[in-house]
Amino acid sequence: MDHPAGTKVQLNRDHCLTLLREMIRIRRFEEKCAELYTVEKIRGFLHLYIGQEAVAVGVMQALGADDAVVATYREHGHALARGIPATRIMAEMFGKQEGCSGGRGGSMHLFDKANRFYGGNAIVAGGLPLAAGLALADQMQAKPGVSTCFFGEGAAAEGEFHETLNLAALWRLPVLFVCENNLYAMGTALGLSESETDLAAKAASYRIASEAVDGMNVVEVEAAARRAVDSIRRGDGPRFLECRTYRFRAHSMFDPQLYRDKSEIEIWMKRDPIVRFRDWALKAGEMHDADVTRIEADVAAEVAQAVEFAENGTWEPVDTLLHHVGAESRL
Amino acid sequence: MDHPAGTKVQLNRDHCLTLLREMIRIRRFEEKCAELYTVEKIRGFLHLYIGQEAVAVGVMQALGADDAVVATYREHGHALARGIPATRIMAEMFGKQEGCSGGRGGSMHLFDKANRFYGGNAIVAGGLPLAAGLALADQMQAKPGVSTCFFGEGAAAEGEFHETLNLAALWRLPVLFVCENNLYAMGTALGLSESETDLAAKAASYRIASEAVDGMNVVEVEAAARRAVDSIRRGDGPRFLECRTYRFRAHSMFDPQLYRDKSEIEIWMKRDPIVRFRDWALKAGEMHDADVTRIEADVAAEVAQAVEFAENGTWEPVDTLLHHVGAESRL
Amino acid sequence: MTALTYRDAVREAIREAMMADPRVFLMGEDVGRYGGCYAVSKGLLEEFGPDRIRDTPLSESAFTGIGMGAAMGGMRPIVEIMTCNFSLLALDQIMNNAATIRHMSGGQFNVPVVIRMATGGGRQLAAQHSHSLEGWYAHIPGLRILAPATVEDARGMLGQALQDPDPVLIFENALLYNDSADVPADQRCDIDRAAIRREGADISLITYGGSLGKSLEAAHLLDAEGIGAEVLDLRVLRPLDEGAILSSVAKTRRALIVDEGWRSGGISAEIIARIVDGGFWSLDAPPARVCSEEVPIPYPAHLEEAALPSVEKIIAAARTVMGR
Amino acid sequence: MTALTYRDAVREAIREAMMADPRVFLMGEDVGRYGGCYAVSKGLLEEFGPDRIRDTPLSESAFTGIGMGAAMGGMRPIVEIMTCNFSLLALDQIMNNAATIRHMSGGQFNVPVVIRMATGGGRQLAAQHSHSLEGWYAHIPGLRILAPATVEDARGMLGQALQDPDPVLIFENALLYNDSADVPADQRCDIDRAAIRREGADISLITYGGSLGKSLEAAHLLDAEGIGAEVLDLRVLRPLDEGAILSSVAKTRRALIVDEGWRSGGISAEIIARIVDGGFWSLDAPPARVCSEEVPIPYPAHLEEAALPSVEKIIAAARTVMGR
Ligand SMILES: Cc1ncc(C[n+]2csc(CCOP(=O)(O)OP(=O)(O)O)c2C)c(N)n1
Ligand SMILES: Cc1ncc(C[n+]2csc(CCOP(=O)(O)OP(=O)(O)O)c2C)c(N)n1
Ligand SMILES: [Mg+2]
Ligand SMILES: [Mg+2]
Repeated sequence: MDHPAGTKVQLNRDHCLTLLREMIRIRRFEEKCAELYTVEKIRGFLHLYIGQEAVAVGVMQALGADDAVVATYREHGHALARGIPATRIMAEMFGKQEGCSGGRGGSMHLFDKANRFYGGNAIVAGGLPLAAGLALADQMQAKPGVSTCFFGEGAAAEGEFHETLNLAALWRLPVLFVCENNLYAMGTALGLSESETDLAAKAASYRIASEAVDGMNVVEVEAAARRAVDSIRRGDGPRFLECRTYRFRAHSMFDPQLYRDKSEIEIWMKRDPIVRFRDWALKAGEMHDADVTRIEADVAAEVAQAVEFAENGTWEPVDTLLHHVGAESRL
Repeated sequence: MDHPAGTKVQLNRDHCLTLLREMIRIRRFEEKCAELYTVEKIRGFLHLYIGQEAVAVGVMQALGADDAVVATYREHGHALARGIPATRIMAEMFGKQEGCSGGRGGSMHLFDKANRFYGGNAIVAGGLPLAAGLALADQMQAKPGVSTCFFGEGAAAEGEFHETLNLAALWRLPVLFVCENNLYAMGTALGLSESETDLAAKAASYRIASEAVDGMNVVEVEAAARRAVDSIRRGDGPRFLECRTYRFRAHSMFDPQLYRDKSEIEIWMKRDPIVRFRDWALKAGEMHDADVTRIEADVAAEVAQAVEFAENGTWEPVDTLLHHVGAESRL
Repeated sequence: MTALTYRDAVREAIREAMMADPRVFLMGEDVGRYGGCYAVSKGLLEEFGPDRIRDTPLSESAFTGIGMGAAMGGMRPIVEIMTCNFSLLALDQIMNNAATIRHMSGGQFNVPVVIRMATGGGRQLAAQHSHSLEGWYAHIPGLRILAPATVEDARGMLGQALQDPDPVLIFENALLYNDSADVPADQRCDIDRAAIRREGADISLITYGGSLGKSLEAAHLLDAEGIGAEVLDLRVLRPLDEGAILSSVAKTRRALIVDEGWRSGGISAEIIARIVDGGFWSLDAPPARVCSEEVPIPYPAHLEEAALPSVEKIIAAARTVMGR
Repeated sequence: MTALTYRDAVREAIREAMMADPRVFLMGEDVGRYGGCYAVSKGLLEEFGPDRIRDTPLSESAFTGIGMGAAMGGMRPIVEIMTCNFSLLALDQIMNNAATIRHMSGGQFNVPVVIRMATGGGRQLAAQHSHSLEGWYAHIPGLRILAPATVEDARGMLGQALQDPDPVLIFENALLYNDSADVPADQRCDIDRAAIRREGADISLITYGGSLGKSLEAAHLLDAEGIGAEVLDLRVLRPLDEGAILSSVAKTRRALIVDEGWRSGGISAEIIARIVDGGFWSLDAPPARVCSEEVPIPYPAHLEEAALPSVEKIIAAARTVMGR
């Protein structure tokens, strides 16, 4: 993790290039995933993050190596932005041994110890207690870490959301709840699942300070995440960050999207976080067309290399099927 | 059920006598239960309601025969106030066939179809979804019923509380949530279990209108319950009523009460809902000493009769052990 | 006779029940606008409206309990839990309420709710999305557990379940949704008995749900080896149709259980225990079983396949039981 | 040697672990100020303070998951779920996370959490407070399930469980808390093997937890009838010590399982399946079982007694297995 933690966004050229590159990495990586899914290299469920890149990238800027990250089944972007090599993520999507979860997890279960990346959890809201527990461990061991938990707005209806927010606030745990409000949980619009659609009001009901930001604006996300992480590290207890965003693609590869209009998608696509940030940075003179071209070229190479790595990866032999159920030492 | 529903408390002599009698019935019934527990006529867990009588009695005044009631394991008071005969409740506590649950349920599982009394639920917060479901059935069938759910403040930490309040508000279900805040969940004080101890603020976070009342004042409880029920019947959706109360006895018969001071109990006992209401009514001239004496005598007779009924009750034969697992018609 | 997919059969069953009885409604995550996560309920929202096709929030415990409460209040709800993997969140309501209220109330109240959910592995959905829990649920007194393995049962069981005065859980193996078959127009269906799907004299393959197809295929191949395999589809996992199990085994004197649940403590063990209890002296060999390996289901196809029952494993195990 | 109650033994085990390892802490409902709902943790709050003896709100799912997260974060939490009846609320965390994270992460992460809970009936607590779910939990790969039946195991198993790199669930039958016995000061304890609690040549009574005492008493009475009953205490319900089961039955050629879980689909069935699989040809009679009747536990003493295993039922079943 080479993202220096600190309280303010330093919008210099280097940082702008980083933000753009990270978002483009996610976008191109996932575009490739969608392709690979149609040719059945990637199987199972595949949930694309396209459209939401600014959230993972913005928040990760505020985190350091000691912080823990817990994400959902829609976590390729978080894994990439957290620093897990694209090669190992792609190999995981292929189910190869060289994958970041040894091939056992697939798209929904990316894990990486080196980056304190605790999944890839495919039960909605199931990751929240884990994140709070990681935070409790840090608190009890007087470690400085902030545990960051990403989840969709759909998770707010689950009992585990309620129980965890209460406990986190009660015990002042160093945990950052990042709610990626993309307006839909599969096909269910927020207004059909919540009597109170203002998620910040929900957080407030646990006495958790919250902020809602434009999740299509990477700088705004980063700034808010830095404020939140800073406050948490000072010992002020958990924070809640709502990022208002949108997924451009279907929920998963099986979704005919009966529940939303094309026009709504188009409106949101005009706010594409990558295009917006790139155009701003170009205009502001923080980068030039050549930079963008170079980033695209680098990323294309990185993705190609990831695919090659995955293709060249090996299948775990069937004999070891029963591994990873318990510690080998206990067999 | 002979409690006429309506929006205002009619504090005439008759009604005052009813309120006092109902509270005294609960008190004396339970004092007898405690005695019977020590001689092992009543077994299992026994959770006394003593101190909280004003809540059940006050709320029940606002309900009619078509309304449904869901309560917890601390439900003798609710069962009595709802109109289940003391005889059948006591027989249930003894485990006799003549009990209101046929003897199968015991103290924690009083049920009565005639009074739409749906338990006696011993899983904390487990009754909330049931109450919301009963309300949904009424709503879908365009029936006028209000489903009333009693629970302790400890239930507010459970995920089912959160999920149910949200759904009830989202679907505008005709359900009245009555939270009996007696400050402790077993030995855990509210401040040790909730980051936000204002329960009304919790309800508000689901956009549920709420009111907090002195749960030691039966008239205040009744008035608030009538307002709430009235609003629900008008179709305004669920309401939340917090009744601030106190249990004078231990959580159950096994509790050494290490977690609270005697002095705290004493302070609350000065606010005894029965004494307070009786003294007020006497002073206001709504009743006379002779009325109180007569009520006490009637209740003593009723309790004695209940015990006799229970004593004379019969044990279900062991051959029918497997009854009531599924419909007999399906065996 | 009409050719239907398993998916369409479930949808038709829901439609028919909703048309016949105004008390019936469907509730669950994404049953409405999304059209059902397996497209089972596609079109029903348009047909019946949002009051009777109710999208719910992600609140498995509450909406399952609400379905139960509504059932007690006079409705006949069909609660859809998207998959059995998520049903763990509703298990308190199911075990502590649905399964006990009749009993605790001394028979005064019953809970005529139907809870449907998808089950099973085989689609590379990995460890949290591949459970087969129907056999495990069958441990709980007070519930009836159905596992429709054929299009006909997918079409017929739901209506019967809605007639039942007590809670019925229906587990639909998600791999079956695309199966297609002719279904007689006015079929009769029970939710009490197992069904012999193939007769045979040498060994009983006892199975249900997603493993029926594999067992039939194995039986077909075993035939070529001169092994006559009878295939018994349990259909109802609770209460088990012990009579059917015992009479098949009384005939064949050999049994192999095929079950997608994990081996230890699965319903496969219960079937063996019943056979041993009721037919020990007539057995020519110990009953055996082919189950899922005791591992959370892995993502890669080859490992998942190795973890689940397969035609090859069934054949190999059948040969062993036959002493070949 | 010190005489201890089972309750004190658990408390001593917690104390010892907390003194030996600063990473160990206890969390659960009413473990602190109340002193534990079975008084197991009484005094520990005063000794270790509220940071390490943590009262939790009524939030079974969250605090169990938090315990698991804390375990991954380097702590060694003991999560107390008051009783197994309430553990259903935490089952998603247990089955979908605790049991799968090692696997899903390809072995990178492990969850060294210990989850304790009371279990069992026999105290007239009726249908929602009398479950015996330990055998049912034993179906889940990735968990180790312990059932200490003796004061010595109550004293010894917890420390071993805390050494285990994977999630361990300990089920304490609440009727045992008042049992008292001498416990050797520096006992050694494993959490892998079953233990023969009484030798016998004629029949194996295979049991665990709250049914051990009943089985021993039955064995004693059977002795007078000339039936030598061996009593095997399983101790560990997952993974089962199959070797111990098979070698006892190889000797006695007859088996009776005594299990407080419901009969159908209980761990009793699994034990029978293992015996049949590994020892079919050496059996002189079909293995039998005494389990709880398939009914939610009723409140009245006589019905509850009739629903649970009893010494009389064990004796009667043993006679049947012996052909008497
Ligand atoms: C407990 C649970 N219930 C249902 C599902 C099926 N499911 C997977 S994703 C999803 C929608 C979640 O929406 P949201 O939390 O908003 O996240 P998003 O997919 O929008 O990123 C559902 C219903 C699940 N995985 N877990
Ligand atoms: C889900 C669940 N967890 C734990 C318990 C054990 N328990 C029974 S009552 C109780 C305290 C409940 O407190 P509260 O809701 O405030 O109600 P009160 O007893 O004060 O009336 C607890 C922890 C339970 N019955 N159900
Ligand atoms: Mg969403
Ligand atoms: Mg309370």
